Amino acid sequence: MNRIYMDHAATTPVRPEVLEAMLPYFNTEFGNPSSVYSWGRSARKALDSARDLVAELLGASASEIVFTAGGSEGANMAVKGVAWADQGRGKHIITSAIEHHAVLDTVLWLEKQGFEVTVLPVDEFGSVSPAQVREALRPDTILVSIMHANNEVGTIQPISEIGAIVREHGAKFHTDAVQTAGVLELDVQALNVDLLSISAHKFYGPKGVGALYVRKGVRLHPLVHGGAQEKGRRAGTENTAGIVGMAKALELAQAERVDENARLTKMRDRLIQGLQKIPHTRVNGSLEQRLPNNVNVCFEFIEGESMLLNLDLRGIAASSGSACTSGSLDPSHVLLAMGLSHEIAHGSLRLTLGRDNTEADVDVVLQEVPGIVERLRAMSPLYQG
Amino acid sequence: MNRIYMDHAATTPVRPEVLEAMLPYFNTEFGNPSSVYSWGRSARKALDSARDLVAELLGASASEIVFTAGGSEGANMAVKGVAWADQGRGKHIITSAIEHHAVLDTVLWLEKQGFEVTVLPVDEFGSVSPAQVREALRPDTILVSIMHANNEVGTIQPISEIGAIVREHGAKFHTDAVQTAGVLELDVQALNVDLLSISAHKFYGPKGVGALYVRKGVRLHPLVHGGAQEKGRRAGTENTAGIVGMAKALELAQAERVDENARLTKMRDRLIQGLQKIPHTRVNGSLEQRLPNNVNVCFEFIEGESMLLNLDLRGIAASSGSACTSGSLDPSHVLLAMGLSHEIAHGSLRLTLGRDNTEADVDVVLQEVPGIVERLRAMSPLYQG
Amino acid sequence: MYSDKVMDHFTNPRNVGEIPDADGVGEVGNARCGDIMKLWIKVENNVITDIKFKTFGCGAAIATSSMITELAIGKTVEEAEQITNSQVAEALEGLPPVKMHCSNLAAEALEAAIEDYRKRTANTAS
Amino acid sequence: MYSDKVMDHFTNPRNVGEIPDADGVGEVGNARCGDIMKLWIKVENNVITDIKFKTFGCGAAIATSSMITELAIGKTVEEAEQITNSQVAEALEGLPPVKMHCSNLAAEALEAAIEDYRKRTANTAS
Ligand SMILES: Cc1ncc(COP(=O)(O)O)c(C=O)c1O
Ligand SMILES: Cc1ncc(COP(=O)(O)O)c(C=O)c1O
Repeated sequence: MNRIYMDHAATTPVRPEVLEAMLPYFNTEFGNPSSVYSWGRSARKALDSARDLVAELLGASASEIVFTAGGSEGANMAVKGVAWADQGRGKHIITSAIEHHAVLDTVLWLEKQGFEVTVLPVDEFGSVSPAQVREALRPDTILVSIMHANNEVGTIQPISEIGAIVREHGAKFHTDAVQTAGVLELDVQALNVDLLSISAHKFYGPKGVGALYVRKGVRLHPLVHGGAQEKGRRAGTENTAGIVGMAKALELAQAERVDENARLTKMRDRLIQGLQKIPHTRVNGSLEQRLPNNVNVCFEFIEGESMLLNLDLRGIAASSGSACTSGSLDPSHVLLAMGLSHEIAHGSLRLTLGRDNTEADVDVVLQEVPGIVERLRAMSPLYQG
Repeated sequence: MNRIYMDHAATTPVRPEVLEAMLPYFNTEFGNPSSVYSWGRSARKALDSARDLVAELLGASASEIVFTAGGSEGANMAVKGVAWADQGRGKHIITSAIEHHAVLDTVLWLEKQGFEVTVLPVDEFGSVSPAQVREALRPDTILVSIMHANNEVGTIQPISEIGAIVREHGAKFHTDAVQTAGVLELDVQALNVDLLSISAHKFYGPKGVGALYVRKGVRLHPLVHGGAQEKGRRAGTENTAGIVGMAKALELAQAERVDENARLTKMRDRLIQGLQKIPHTRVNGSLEQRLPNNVNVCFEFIEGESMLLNLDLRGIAASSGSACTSGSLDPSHVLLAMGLSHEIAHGSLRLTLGRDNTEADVDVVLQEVPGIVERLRAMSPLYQG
Repeated sequence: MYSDKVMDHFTNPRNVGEIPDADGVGEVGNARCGDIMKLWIKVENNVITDIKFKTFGCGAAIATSSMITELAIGKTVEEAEQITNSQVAEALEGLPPVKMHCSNLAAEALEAAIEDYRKRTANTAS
Repeated sequence: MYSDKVMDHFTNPRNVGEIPDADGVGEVGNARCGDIMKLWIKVENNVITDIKFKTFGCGAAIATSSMITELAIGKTVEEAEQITNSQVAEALEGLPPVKMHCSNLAAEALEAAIEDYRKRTANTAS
């Protein structure tokens, strides 16, 4: 059976070029970058080049890049780091209802520790409104965290506009760009952000490595205290191989993104159009402000996991809600925030395209899904035929 | 020039067997372990096996193992995690003056956030005394963190004894076992610890991955909030390749450690004896309770970095103080805590042996060091001949 | 994640459907939790002679529904009532911990159907 | 980490040693910070004709000591006084940021030696 992977928003395979770039740093150039001797110095050089490259790709300068262990750490570091550093100025934080749990749970934890939190609602397409951000800002607001594009429904947020509003007010602005790195143009100047987090495994780099952009002058308490690595902003012996891999992966993705996005958008739209032909189907998210690889639909009367299992039996890897929360009993907080009922939110299917997908894969999916939906509906006590 | 690496306490190369075990998880078995489809399930299986293996090697059960991004994160997670979870019971924390900065800086940060901290002194050999721990315990003590063996001078602490005292009192006990994993027997039951942190790159595993043992029933606030990974104790898509590599590396190290330690101890003792012949030389740390691979000496009247550079020019990689703090202007806090003067502490040399070292390497080092010391002393205004 | 037995019942669920002239019908769960089970039973001489289900839910919910119909058919009402959720889980060669609640649900659906049957017979008897 | 020039001056430091009958001696730094520099100068007709140093310190400390002796020799006392730490760092083709203070130290040591020389000549003059 030909296996089709359509869950690139969950994770991506490491590209061969990336793995090749990483290999020397496992056991040849393995030195600790903090050491003075030659092994250490060559590791340091690799780190420096990777930092320069990532900085350049984000429109930042090298000293503004902090390497992390992934998107969750980056978001935690940004949100907690600013909250702790600026709590003398105020204790109010603004975020949105459709953030990834890495931001949402962090903010809710801070709320329990004495911060005040405003969670902004979204419209039916999953968009945060800049006007609502403006209204929510208070004199004691120190931080706003709004994601660049949503991982479930693919809606792209008006980050640049929100950033300008937040800057005018004087609070710090973080965006979780985990889903957009390597896909959209990421220019921290144009985006008007103070902090931006990315995760390598979402753009064909290795798992367990990421980066946080921290604008010069933005104060941050470290999440991980200890050694002087990353200018004291994040302790721990640097994952040289992973960092080198991330830089390479981001470079490749940014170089190819325009052509690749065109290819993905075509497949995405064909999938959306094809799936919409199934009765009682709803497309989730914005059709205009949408990631080029994201398809998210709800088939009424059926539940997501049973659909995924059926797809898996046919060799198709997809997701329902986000992979991180699967295993939980709650339906997607994103779909609920967009106003869907629990019943419908439970029946979501997310297909996220990537480098390895072809139009033939789209054909297979469009061929398989209607039968699965029909079969599950026939089994559903909610479906009246 | 034949290069000799004698800085295994800073980091180690990834063993070929370990790299081989990791490779499939970069681009074949690359799925997100949280996903339901087959790619995700095989990643999940690999994670589960790695967790079982690490648990078994530590005498723990699988649910007590949390995967981290390294030793610093593990220490931060243990110390902050318990502090936040137990602050309702008390706000007093005990640690020692010779801890790695990952513990020390974390505790000092918590102090600024309103916790009370006792930093225990050590004796001239760098040992923490169980009696002093007992005296320092107060009704509001919630956590004690004492490292298993020191990374600079190699002194092994009486963890089991300290653990029994802390347990009797009812506080939680964390040990930073980053330097002992793969070297000493690590049995969390025998050690009487509640939390124990390790880091893969110190035992021939990859950088950027580690594990934290958390005894069943010990409550912990997460350091990284977000997804449900690691049973909600540490969010972030799992670094499957790294975790698989760590488990393999620990397994190999534990299997070989008795023979390897005998080999290393012989080389270590020959180095210590040989270097002691240089006049005005002091051996740091305990000669009895010492890691089998650690040599640490101070040559009076000269400074460490200039010695390291000279050694590097002769192809020998060594360290002075710890790699993490090199670049800083302060001498080792460990040597100062052991009562050395600033002047002498600046002149320390650490040689840490490993798998790739041979007796021939020891010969080269013993041949090169005396000349370097002599040359630098001739240049030193402190040396009177 | 799921045992072969679960996957077997998931891919080939036994006794799917409705019984229009059922003697008892039970429905448990709600869309909020993501699982709804509906069970129809036919009872003759106190023995469950036919049983059908419809389920909205995850793989485990479908498999436990299917399994409980197999366990219940041919049993007396009293015997069927004794079927516990752990028996359902066991018969499926185990369920992942997060899915154990689904076996609960199946047992409850059967109970509800039997209760409905009892109520109906009590009504006709009186 | 270090430029080739730094490594050159570190491995082959110029003018190491003492001048027993020096006209001025300067010592700066302390063991606490890990750097101590001592500089001896010989002055003839207001020109620095000989200069020697001894340094306890890191690679940068040794290289900056060596470099400042090269920069100072042959210069008049007034010219030598004008040597700034950034000139020392520049002459070494740069220093890592954490090591910039070492070039400070070298300039200060030369200043101290010149001051000592001035004091001595003032004493003999009076
Ligand atoms: C004793 C000790 N604890 C903690 C650490 C930190 O480990 P990592 O660099 O993997 O974060 C180290 C090594 O740097 C160490 O030697
Ligand atoms: C939008 C978003 N933010 C954060 C994360 C967390 O990234 P990681 O799993 O690398 O920690 C993810 C992916 O899981 C994501 O999609």
